[in-house]
Amino acid sequence: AEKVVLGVAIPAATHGFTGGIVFWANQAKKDLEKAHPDLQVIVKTASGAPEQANQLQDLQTVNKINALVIFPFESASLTKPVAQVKGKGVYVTVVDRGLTDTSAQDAYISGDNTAFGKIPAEYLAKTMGGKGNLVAMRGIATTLDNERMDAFNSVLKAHPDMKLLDAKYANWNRDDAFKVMQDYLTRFKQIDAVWAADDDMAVGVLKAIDQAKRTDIKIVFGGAGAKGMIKTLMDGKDPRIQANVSYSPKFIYDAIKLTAEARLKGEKLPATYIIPSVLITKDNAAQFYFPDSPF
Amino acid sequence: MPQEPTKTLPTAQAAAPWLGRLQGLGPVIGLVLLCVAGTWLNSNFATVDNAMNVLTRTAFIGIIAVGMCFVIVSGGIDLSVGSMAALIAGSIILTMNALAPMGLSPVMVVVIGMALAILLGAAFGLAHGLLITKGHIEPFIVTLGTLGIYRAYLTYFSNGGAITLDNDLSDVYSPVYYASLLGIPIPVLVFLVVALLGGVILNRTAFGRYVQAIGSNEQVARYAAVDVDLVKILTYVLLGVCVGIATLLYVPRLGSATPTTGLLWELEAIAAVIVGGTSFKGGAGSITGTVVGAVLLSVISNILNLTSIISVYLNAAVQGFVIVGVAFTQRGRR
Amino acid sequence: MPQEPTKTLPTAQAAAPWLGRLQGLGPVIGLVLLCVAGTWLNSNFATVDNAMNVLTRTAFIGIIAVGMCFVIVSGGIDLSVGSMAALIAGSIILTMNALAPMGLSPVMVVVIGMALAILLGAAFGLAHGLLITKGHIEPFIVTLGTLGIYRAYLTYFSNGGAITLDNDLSDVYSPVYYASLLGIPIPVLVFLVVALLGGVILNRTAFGRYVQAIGSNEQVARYAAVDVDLVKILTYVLLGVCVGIATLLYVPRLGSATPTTGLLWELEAIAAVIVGGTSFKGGAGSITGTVVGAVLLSVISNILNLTSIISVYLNAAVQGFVIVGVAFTQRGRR
Amino acid sequence: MSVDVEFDQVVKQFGPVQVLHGVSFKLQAGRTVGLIGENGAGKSTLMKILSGFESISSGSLRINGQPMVFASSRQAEEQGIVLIHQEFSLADDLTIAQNMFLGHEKKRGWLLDEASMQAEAAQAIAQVGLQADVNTRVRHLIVAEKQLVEIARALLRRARLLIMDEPTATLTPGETKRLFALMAQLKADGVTLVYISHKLDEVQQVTDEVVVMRDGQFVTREDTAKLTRQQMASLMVGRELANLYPPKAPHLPSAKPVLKVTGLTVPGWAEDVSFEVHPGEILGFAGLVGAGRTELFEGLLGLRPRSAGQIELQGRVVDLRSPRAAAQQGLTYLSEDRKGKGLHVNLGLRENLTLMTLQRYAHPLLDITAEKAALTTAVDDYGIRTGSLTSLASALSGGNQQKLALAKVLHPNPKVVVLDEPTRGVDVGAKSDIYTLIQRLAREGLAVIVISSELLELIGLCHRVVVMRNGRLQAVLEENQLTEQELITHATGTH
Ligand SMILES: Nc1ncnc2c1ncn2[C@@H]1O[C@H](COP(=O)(O)OP(=O)(O)OP(=O)(O)O)[C@@H](O)[C@H]1O
Ligand SMILES: Nc1ncnc2c1ncn2[C@@H]1O[C@H](COP(=O)(O)OP(=O)(O)OP(=O)(O)O)[C@@H](O)[C@H]1O
Ligand SMILES: [Mg+2]
Ligand SMILES: [Mg+2]
Repeated sequence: AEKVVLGVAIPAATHGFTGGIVFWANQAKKDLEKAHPDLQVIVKTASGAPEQANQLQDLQTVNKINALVIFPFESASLTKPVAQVKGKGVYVTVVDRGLTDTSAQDAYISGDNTAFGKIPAEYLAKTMGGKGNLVAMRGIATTLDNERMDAFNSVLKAHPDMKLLDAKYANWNRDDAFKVMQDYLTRFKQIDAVWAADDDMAVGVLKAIDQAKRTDIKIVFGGAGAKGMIKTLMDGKDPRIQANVSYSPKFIYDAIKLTAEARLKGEKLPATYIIPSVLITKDNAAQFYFPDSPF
Repeated sequence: MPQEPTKTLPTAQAAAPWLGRLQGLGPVIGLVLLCVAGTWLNSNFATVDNAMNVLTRTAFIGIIAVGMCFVIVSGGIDLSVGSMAALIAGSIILTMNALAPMGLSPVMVVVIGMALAILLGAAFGLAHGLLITKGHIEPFIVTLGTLGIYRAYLTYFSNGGAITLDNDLSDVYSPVYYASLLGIPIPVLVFLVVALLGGVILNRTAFGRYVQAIGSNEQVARYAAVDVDLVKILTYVLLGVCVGIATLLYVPRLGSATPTTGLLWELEAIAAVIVGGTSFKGGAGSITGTVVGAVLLSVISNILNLTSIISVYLNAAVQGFVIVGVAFTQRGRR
Repeated sequence: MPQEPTKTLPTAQAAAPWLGRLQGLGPVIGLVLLCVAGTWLNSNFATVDNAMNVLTRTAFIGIIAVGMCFVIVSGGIDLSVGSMAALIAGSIILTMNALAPMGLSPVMVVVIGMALAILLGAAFGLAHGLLITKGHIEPFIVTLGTLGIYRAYLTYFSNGGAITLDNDLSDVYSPVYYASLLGIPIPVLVFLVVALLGGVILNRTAFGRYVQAIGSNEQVARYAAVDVDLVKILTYVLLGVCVGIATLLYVPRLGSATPTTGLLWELEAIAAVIVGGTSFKGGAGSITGTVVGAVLLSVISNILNLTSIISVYLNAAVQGFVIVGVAFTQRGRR
Repeated sequence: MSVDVEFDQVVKQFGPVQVLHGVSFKLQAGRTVGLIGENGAGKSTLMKILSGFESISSGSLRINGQPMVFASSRQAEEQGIVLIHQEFSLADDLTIAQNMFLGHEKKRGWLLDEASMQAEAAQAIAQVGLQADVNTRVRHLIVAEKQLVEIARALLRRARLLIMDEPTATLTPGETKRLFALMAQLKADGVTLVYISHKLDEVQQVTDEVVVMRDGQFVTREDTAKLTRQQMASLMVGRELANLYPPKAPHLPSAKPVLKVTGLTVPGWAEDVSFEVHPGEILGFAGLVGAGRTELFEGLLGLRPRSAGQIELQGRVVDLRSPRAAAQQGLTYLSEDRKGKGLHVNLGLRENLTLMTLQRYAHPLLDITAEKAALTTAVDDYGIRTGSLTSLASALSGGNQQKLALAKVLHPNPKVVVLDEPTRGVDVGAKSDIYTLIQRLAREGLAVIVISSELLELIGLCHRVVVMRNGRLQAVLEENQLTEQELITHATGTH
């Protein structure tokens, strides 16, 4: 078969989740290149949309890739650059953040951002009996963050007694989450649960609550299933950590593997493949625990 | 005192420019070395396609850096250019999208959008200039403030997500970025023109001379009948216009503006200027150096993209080492 | 000609310090106004708890800003402090984790970690100082380079994820951040001590005097037989030590270092110094102003967190307006 | 305890430019030596080498018979050698006291002993006759005050060899007299003094012997008593000098005033000052340090706020808000503060020369060739000695910088020019050239206002002299009234 040169374009490791992405991409490169001598995998990380567009160009013109797996930094911004690459005959698999024009891709593999917002909201509604005070953390202003927030809000609409007191940006960053939570605690005397929306942010939230010695918060719901949080959940070490929602960066590994193996055989992938986000609780936590991953 | 003029004159004249030229070559030498390394690491580096790719993507930062060079030479600084670019991009996309259904031809709409980009840039620059000169506020503070303001308004307009150009407009607009003239991509041509103009303005016009005089010693310039405030304001307007031009080239590339558009461009633009041999303290600077600096910075990341010898985590470290290394080759310039 | 001296001199002299003091009050007035606004917007603002929260979280940036003040007054700049803090945090956590199983008492391990933080800070500062003075490279370039280098190495060490302190060490270490002495949190106390020391060093020691002289006119300082290179190196070392101290207070807070640790701290620290009334050009500066500047910046975001009157998207805009506004109250200082 | 110095074949090169070509002579301990020579002769350079501010390229320096190489000024100071710089070396952001002790701070333990430094500084500035608070920032001082601070600072160092490079260039007779008294006292204490000046009368008055330098070479030494001023001048210049002051241009009283100032008040500095100047007239301004002459004109130019007054230029009432507006109306101003306000020392000669007239060279691109031609002409006209036409202004000697500054403000062909201390630090030969030039320009119809602390210069040059005291106009003296006595008594208010 024809030699496959597979480019992988992903965001640079700036927080836990993207750290995991980079880890799993490199892991895939290692495993797959060993298994398939006809395969070359080239991993590129970008710290912004324009940089990622540059990398696509470089992968195409210079590295002469014939397959691409891209985790777009931004959906809208990368649609055109990806379309350009596809136009040159490269097989394109888009991961996680869908392009605004689906004709620019051959296959789409993604996590489920709607579920990422919906599952926590439903879980909180259920365990809190449909009422109580909530605060939420937001990530960095992006379409993805909006999708999650909208999904969360839409569930809350059905539960008028669940009050979302405020939702501020904490940039998927532990420190910012710590500060925002401190100020929430100053401001709101009764908080029943926190939707931290990301396990990195959950770390900061927990520390802030501990510091204030507040006992009113019964649940802190993170997200994405970082290994530290999963471990805590498995061991039942923190009563506030009762559940999580899966959104494993490992899907980049799967996407690379699926694409590489399909291309080596000259096959195509199904147009869309959604890796479902599921609720993680103590019972199924072990399934989501990857001690070797940095995330 | 004509009787005994300057006997050392010939030697001095011969030597000084030569020495100056050698030192000015610091970044050029750095760039050449990098290109050699690039070719050695990946034979595809030295292709026309790759060169054009690199130059095209340098165009944005490069054009902004040309404007930044004026501001820095005059003794100022502008931290807001990245946010300004983002806000301009957002604003013109919104405007074009709003105009599209009003019966204007798409070409007309795009032209209006492009003109608006330049106008907005000039207006923002004017605001900076006025706050700095008439408001007597440090440029660092003014532009640190507007950095936050511009980006916040973009985030607000985009509701935290992306502002995307309508598809048919996008098709009309996209040649501005993707087309070539005589084999040279439009952004590269524009970059070239801006750099040439910048060089001429800085070195061959009264305004450029005033900019240098002000950066060298503002007080002396004032006593020498230079309208210091006006010249300073104009440097910021000029930079704003450059940001506008860069943005109008940028929009057709990605067709959207998001809260992360233009993030850290200010650092890249300032770095291009300083790596190009202009002093952070103002007074003297070179547009050629700035252009070389901008190209050098994108060549570094281009080479990193072309090779995989180094852990992806360490990309930034390689860039850091190269920047310091290049600076070292031209050390002790002042 | 002693018989009739200069009649205007006394007035001029009497006026100057008084005026100077009034202008120096700019940031203080800004801070007071903000606090009034804060109290009015949310009654919880003016509580001891909230004040302590704000001061504690200001401590990191504040401590770094004190060191940054020296560097800026001497005419330099350091863009790398945020990355440096991150790398120091990562390094000491890795070291402590490695030492823990070797039979040392946890307290001992933590003490070693803390000492290492300061040592590393000093070493990084020394490297900057040497590159700048002996290598004759612009501070902007040196620290732009190391900014990338430090953060890249942290990312490399952490594999892009988090480096987390062992749990039992964390328990031993955490009082350094969370404990209080006489009702005042340790970080606030340390901040106070650092600021006081900084003030004394800048205004009451020969070193501080040299720092000001160099920033005001390097050539003059050199003529006055000041060891300019040594003093400059020491300012960077001092800043490095401040970063080390800030980091050793920071680590017990979350017990981890990630690639986002310390992101943009450099901008915040520089902004604190400049908002506090120190000139970006060097020569003169105030530690009190710097402290007020740092507190002011965190009060702004504290108030924004305590209220919801403004769209979250516009937070940065509010900060921008307040920064420019405060600067306006103290305009024309030089 | 005094210091004995011997220069042996001292050579100094700045890059390719050699400025000292093997200078050899001895300075005897305990004597006061006048060091004279044209601008750019190498006086300052030689003295910077002696005091450790510049390195020696080749040759040697012996102190009390011992060969010495100073790596820094501190090492020279350890030998008791102290230099008062021709160009100020004060940090603007520091106070008088802080500057005076910079690098030599007094400490109590780790901390600075501010109180005792301030006390000593206050004493030292009182000694030189400066009445100011030692906590004033140097930024707020006028040039003469800065000069006094420089002198006072040197006194604090307890020098055994004190070199003064043009210490009186900006001082008025009063301060100068006081300085001479101080020098006499130092000499009596056994201090060796080197006195560099272009004011030959002063050299004659205070020195025991004179050393002449020309073109980086030692020319001769002679007992001062054996030389007339005329001879000194000829030795310096290497040719016979005609009268220093050329004949005055004929005064045209009939012409309408080109500048008429009525009731000008610059708050805090000058009050209700009225005067006028006619085309072809040279109008002097005399006064003591602090009389407010500089500030009056800075107010006139809009550099300081004016509270009252009317300005008429060429018959039209104008509102000058900046030097730019003034230049457009045909009025230019040469500042007394060469480094701070007069010249861009970090820019080239050409850029400096044409800065005020760039419009003339912009079509719209600057005609660099024409600029170069203008520089060549100016270098000839004003006798600017430079190693290279492409060098920076900072590479010029003090006097040559002054000539360049002068050339710059005259380059726009103004109708009225205000020259504040125009010959500060300029050698006699060049001075006479400048005077000739001023007379020529006056003959061509230029109105010249000369602010000067050198009374003889005002007398030799001007048609009329305005005397100011404490910010007020004290008297206007006509040509036939111009004597030193008359000027001094009006300036001090003892008329
Ligand atoms: N840093 C420098 N670089 C190049 N040339 C210099 C430098 N400093 C001085 N020169 C040159 O050295 C020569 C001697 O200068 P110096 O200052 O010693 O003259 P001077 O005798 O003190 O003159 P003046 O009476 O005008 O003060 C001048 O021609 C000057 O241009
Ligand atoms: N910025 C300032 N702050 C305080 N006092 C000042 C300032 N500038 C000048 N002065 C004082 O104002 C007075 C007038 O100074 P001015 O420079 O006008 O004198 P002058 O007549 O020009 O003297 P010179 O002969 O030195 O030119 C002096 O007493 C001086 O000390
Ligand atoms: Mg001299
Ligand atoms: Mg004066």
